[in-house]
Formats: sequence, structure tokens, C-alpha cells
Amino acid sequence: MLSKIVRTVANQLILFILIFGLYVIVHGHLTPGGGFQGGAVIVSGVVMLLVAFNSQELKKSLRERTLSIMESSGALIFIGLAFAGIGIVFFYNFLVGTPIFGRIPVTGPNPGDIWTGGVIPLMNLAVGLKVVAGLSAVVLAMALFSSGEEIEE
Amino acid sequence: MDKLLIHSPILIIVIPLVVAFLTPLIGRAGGKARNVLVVASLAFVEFLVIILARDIYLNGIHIYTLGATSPALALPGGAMVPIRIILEVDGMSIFMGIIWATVSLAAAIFSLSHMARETGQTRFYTLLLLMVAGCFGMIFTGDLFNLFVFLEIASISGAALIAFRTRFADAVEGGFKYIVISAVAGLIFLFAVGLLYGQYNSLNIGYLAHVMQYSTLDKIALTLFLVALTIKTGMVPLHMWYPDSYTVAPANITAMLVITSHACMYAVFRVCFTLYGITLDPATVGWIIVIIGLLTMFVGVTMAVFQTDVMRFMSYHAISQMGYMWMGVGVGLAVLGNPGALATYGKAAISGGIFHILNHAMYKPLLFMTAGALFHRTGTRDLNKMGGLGHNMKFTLILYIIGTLSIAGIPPLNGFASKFLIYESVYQFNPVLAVVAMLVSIITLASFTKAFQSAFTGPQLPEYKDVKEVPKPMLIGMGILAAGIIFTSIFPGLVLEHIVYPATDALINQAAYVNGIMGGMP
Amino acid sequence: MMEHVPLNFPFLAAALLVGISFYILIFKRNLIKLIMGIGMLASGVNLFLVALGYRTGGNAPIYTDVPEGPMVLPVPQALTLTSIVINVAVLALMLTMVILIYRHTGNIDSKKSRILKG
Amino acid sequence: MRQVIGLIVLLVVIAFLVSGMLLLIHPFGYPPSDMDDYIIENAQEETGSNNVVTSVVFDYRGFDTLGEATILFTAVTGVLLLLRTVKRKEENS
Repeated sequence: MLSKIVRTVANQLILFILIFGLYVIVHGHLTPGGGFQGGAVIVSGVVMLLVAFNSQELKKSLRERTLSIMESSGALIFIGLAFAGIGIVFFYNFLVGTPIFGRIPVTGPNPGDIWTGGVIPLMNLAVGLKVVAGLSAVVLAMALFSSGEEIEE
Repeated sequence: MDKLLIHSPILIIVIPLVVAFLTPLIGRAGGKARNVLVVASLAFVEFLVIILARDIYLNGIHIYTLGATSPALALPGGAMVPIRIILEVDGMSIFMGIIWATVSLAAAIFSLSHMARETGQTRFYTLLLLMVAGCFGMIFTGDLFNLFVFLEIASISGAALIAFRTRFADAVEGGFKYIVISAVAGLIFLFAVGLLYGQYNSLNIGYLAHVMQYSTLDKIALTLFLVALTIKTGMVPLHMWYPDSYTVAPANITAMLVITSHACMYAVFRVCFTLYGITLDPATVGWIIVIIGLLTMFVGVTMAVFQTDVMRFMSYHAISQMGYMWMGVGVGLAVLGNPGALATYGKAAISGGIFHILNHAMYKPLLFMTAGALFHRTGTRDLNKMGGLGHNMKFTLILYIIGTLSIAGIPPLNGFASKFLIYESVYQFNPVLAVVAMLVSIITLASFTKAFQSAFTGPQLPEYKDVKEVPKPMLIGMGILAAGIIFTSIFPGLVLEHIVYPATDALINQAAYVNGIMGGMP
Repeated sequence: MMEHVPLNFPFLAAALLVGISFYILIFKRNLIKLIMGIGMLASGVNLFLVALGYRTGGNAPIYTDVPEGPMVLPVPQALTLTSIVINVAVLALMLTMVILIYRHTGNIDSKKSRILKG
Repeated sequence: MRQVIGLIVLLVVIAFLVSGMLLLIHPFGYPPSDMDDYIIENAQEETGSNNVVTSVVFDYRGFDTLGEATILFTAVTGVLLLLRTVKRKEENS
């Protein structure tokens, strides 16, 4: 539980971290980055909050049940996208050429258009959701356990 | 129906994954629904494995390229190198698949009541399903890096399950040793994969076997492969962690972990027979494996004789039984060079070793489960404290007898069939090996009768007067394995013909595996 | 072949990293140091994987406004990404177990339970 | 005694690695790259994404990433399983 200044700065800073993390996730197929890297950026924000506020307050806002539901749903969306191409093959990129995220970029260097990549942006989002929920649950559980708190089963 | 068949290699791996992701959500609804879902999904996977096995027996290797425009398209247009990840299921992989499906189904049913009174059951079943998916991925994949990824999944879920009973200090320690050993083994394996990738710029086992020139760098990579994978199967110089981890885990998890060690042994065979094939000089590598098998056999059984903890006693026996498999297949590898010797006794040695994997995969989990049943009822694993349990645990007694007779290799039961095959072929290779193998088998029989006598016979101890038989699901779990043992004992010829010989041919016939990829034919 | 030997420094660095981590694994007693050793082994192997994919004068294989020139190999980078996440998972699990061991036994010196690694 | 064995093993490992790395591996900067060249050329129109590494991660070798997401899921479930508060319903037997 750090001083008031740190807490207010943390409150403001978390917004920028979230925006940057989302940027890295969503632009995974254009610029360096992707689901895992963006998720890790957002989790570093969560850890910053954990340091600024003690784990009890964070436990109220980030309830363990919602985190586990978010994580399972992220994983299910990812595997659902992989399953959707089962008509042809398991991991088939079925959205290339379709109206959703389907535009094919000009071959060779191009400025980069977000509406490309087929299944890849959606998978990036699903993995990002999973990484954020999973790792923040781990960090929260470790903090609560070492401070002798109660973690429901 | 045939659509299900074409997609069955990937479905077998992915269905446990999907159900594992679903379990936390369904677990909130209630324990009953979750248990039904887990057992139903494993039963469906068993069904898929059986139809895939029938199809592979009839018309050969199954290829499944992930993400390509059609499942059988290994080489995309204009490229001479397989680009995507290809699942290649041949006789040997589906042999391991059958074992793994049956044992995981039996273990899941066993754990329904064995875990009834523990906290954290939802996560327990999630990790159990993830371990099932991990091992299936390891067995079916034709890609080296993918093998590393699924090896890690099986190790991490295994380590977490070993340390399940966090109230015992030695359980957490056993889990820690397991995760340290698996992490180091995985990273050494990854280093070897990097070496091969650096040379041939491909990760596909079929293509690498096609272009392998066995340069000195490949020799280093081979040693790293062997070191990494044999650490995980508990070979002698590095077997100290094996009993410590396998004693403290819940009985059904140990039963499954033994099969993950078999899967690592399968990976060694895949590397030695398919990836390197004839290019590695079979004599030296074969002899190394035979010697290590001999050592493992001997050290395992001598350490087991004076154990008092029933689970530690059985894990040492698991190590020594692995020695038989190493020796059998090692002899086959040693004579891979000259077709003459291979025809006479090499093939018989390999099929003996592989048949022993099948038998060991049935009676060892059964024995671990009987030990779990004893622990479930008496709360202790110490053989000295038990006594006279035969009076009121009738079924466990019968199942224990089946397992003991089978492990000791007594003629009617299946242990004898595979050991006899190994003795007969290994004797022609080098008589000393066969003599030591028989000696070890006798010691095994002696130590098991001692354990049987101290646990089951003798007067009924006062504190175990009211001990009643183990609940129904545990008996069904053990029953499945006992039925498997009895079936293989009565019809060894049938099992040999349909399951073991195709696996041996698949292992020896490297060309079929390679042109499954390079030939582009399904 | 010989004139390229001095240029192989990245592979030499990876080999030394792996060598040091083996030293730690074999000789160090403290569990936390053991975990650091495994972390170092992992970064050594990752460095080796990424160094495999470098092409002289190559730039990142991303087509958004890429300058002229050959591109570095993309596959080793994908492998390293997976390997890094695996090491995060393994480290998380090992640290949890060390927390539990410390809670049970009160010390994290692995003298009594040390397995001979190596 | 343990120190001696450990030292020997260590020296063997380092000798293996340095000799392999320095002399035998391909010169740094000139890797064999037939698989990667195919991916670099065809990534854009096959997967439609500019970032070739992401197309390898999610499309060419998507199964690895599925395995990896499962690993993360396993590790999280394992950690939460181990850190649960140990209040059992009643004694085991």
C-alpha cells in the first residue's frame, strides 16, 4: 500500500498501458507484436496496480471467478476459430478473401491496412484476452497466498 | 463416417483440449456434470482411436497437414519442403495411441471416487484432460518442435498433478523434482532441434530423415536427443527423481505418468529408427541402449527388493521393467544394419520389446491403482503397517494377483508372452543378456510375493476390521485394465498380429514414413 | 569454412550461456539459484534459436514500409516466441512449488532432497 | 566424489557445445533457408498479413501456438490448483 501520490499516478498510468497493450494486440498482423506480447504489456499494468494498491482491494475489483471465466472463454474462442475451418482442414485460414478481415494486402512493401489477415487478428484478440486473464490470476493468487489470504477453490 | 476418419488424428488431440477448456465453466455448475463430461469425452476419444487403428491396419499411414487446402497435401505447390505442421500416424503411433486412450480412460474412471473427498477437483480434471491431450500430441505429431511443445504440456500438467496433495511436504518436493527434470530435458531437446534446424532448415521428421547426412553435428544432436528423452523415462544414471515423484502422486496420476514415460520412449524410437534410421551406425547406438537397458533392469529390481513404501516399491519395478523394453528394441536397433540378422531375431526382438510396452502399460497402472485402493482405504502406503486386508477387500485382492502374476511373467498371463519373445531373440544376439533378464524376472517375482504377503495375507489387524471394499468407479477402472490383461493372455496371437507386428514394421520401415511426406501420397 | 570462425560469436555466446547454466544446475544448492540456472539455460537456447535465423544485412520480415534488402528468417522467431512462453509457464510453476516447500519446511536449501543432476 | 563427477560432466558438455558451435555450425549470417524463403514470398497472399512472423505463428505453424496457449492455460490452472487454501471436506479415511 504505497503513498497517495503513487496510487493516483498509478490510476492514471493504467489507462495508457491498457491502450498501448490493446494497440500491440490489435495491430499484431501489421507491426511487430501480437496476442502474447500485448497481453504481457497489459498484465504489467495489472502488476503495477497490485504494487500500488494492496492485494485485498485488487481482489475486490478483479474477482478470481471472472478471471477464470475470461480465460476459459478466450481459450474457447481461439480453439473455435481453429475449428471453424474444419470443413477443409483444422487450422485453415477460412477468412482470407471474405468480407470479414479478408482483404489481401498488395504483395511487397505496403503501408499496411488493418482489414487484412483473415483469422489472424481475431486469434490475436482471443490469445490476448487469455494471456491477460491467466497471468493476472497467477499474479493475484501469488500475492494473496503469500499474504495468507483466502483463495477460493 | 469417413469425414470423421479423415479428421480423426487432429480430433483425438483437440477434443480433450476443448473439454479441458470447458471444464472450469461446467465445474461451476456441479461436480456430477463435470465428471460425466470428462468420462464421456475420453470414451469418445477411445472410439476415435479404435476406428483410426482399424483404418491404419487396413490401408497404411495417415497424414494430416494442418492449415493446408486439403488434409493430405504435405508439399504445397512449388515447394520441395513440407511447410506446415503435419500429423503422421503410422503403426507405431497408433499402437501408443491405443495404450494411452485405454489407460487414461481407466485412470479417469478410477479418479472419480479416489478424488471424491479432495478440494480443487475441477482444476484436477482440467489438468488430467490436458495431460491426455499433451501425450496424444506427442504421439501423433510428425514435427520435432511440436513434439517439444506437447512434451512440455504433459510435463507441466504432470508436475502440477504430482504436487496435488499440497498438505504433504514430500508431494510438493516430488512435483518440484519432476518439473525441474522435465524443464531441463525439454530445453536439451530444443537445443538438439535447433541444431537440426540450423543444418537442414526444416522441422519435419519425414523430410529430415530424407536429407539426413549424419555429419558430426548430427551426432551431437543425436546424443542430446537421447540424453534429453532418456532422462524422462528414468534411465539408470539419472533415475533418482523417478521414485521420489511417482510415489507421492495420487495413484491414478502415477498410472498415467508411467505412460508418459512410455511416450518419451516412443520418441526415442522415433528419433533412432525414423529420423536417423540406417545413417546412424546401428551397432554402437544399439549396444549403448542394450547396456543401459541391462543396467536399468538390474538396478531397478535390486533397489525395489527392500522397499517398504508400496508406491516406491512399484515405481522401482516400473524402472526395471523399462529395462526389458530398452533391451528388446536395443537389440533390434543393433542389428538394423545387416538384414540377415534382422530377419532372424532382430524383428522378433523389437516386437518383443513393443509387446512388452503394451503389457507393461496394462499391468503397471493396474498395480499402481491397487496400491491407490489400499491407500484409499487404509490411509497409509507403508507395507509394514498393512496386513490381512485380503479378508475384506476381495476384488482388490484378485486384481492384485492378476497384476503380480503378469509382471513376474508367469506362463498363463501376458507378461510371460512378451518376456519369452525377448529372451528367445536376445539369446541369439548375446546369451549373457537373456540370462540376466531371466534372473531379474525371478527377483521381481520374489519381491512381489513378499509385498503380497505383507499387504494381503496374515491375520486381520484390529484397526482394519471395518475396512470395506473400494467404491464402484475404482473397481471399474481397475477392471478395464484387468480385462485387457486377460484378453491379451488368452489371445496373444491376435494381439500380436493386429497391433504389435504393424507397429514393428512401421518402426523398421523408414522409407514408408518418408515417402508419406515426400511422396505426397496419402 | 575457416574464415567465418571469428563471426560465430553469437553461437559461442549461446554455448557459454548453456555451459554456465549447467554449472549452476550441477553445483548450486539453493532452489532459487537452481531456478535461475534453468532460466539462464532457457535464454541460452532461445539466443541460439534466434541466432540461427539471422541473414547478414537482413531486416525484420514485416512488409509494412520495409526498406530494401533481404529478410531475416521468420520461423526461428516464431519458435523462440513459443519457447519463451513455455519458460514463463515453467518458471511460474517452479516458483509456486518453492513457495509451498518454504511454507512446509522453512528452508529452501535443497541439501536433504537434492537429486544428482548431471 | 560428487564434485568430481559433476566437474567431468560439465567439461564434457562445454567441450561438446563450443566445438559444435564454433567449428561445425553454418557461418553466422548465411543460414540454409529454402523453407523460409517459401514462407517469406507466399505469406502475404496465403495468410493476408503483412507481419510474416505472425502469419507463421498463427497460420503456418498455428498448431504450435495452440499448444502454447494450452501450456499457458495449464500453468495457470496448475498454479491456482497448488495455491488453493487447504481446507478439506473431511479427513481422507
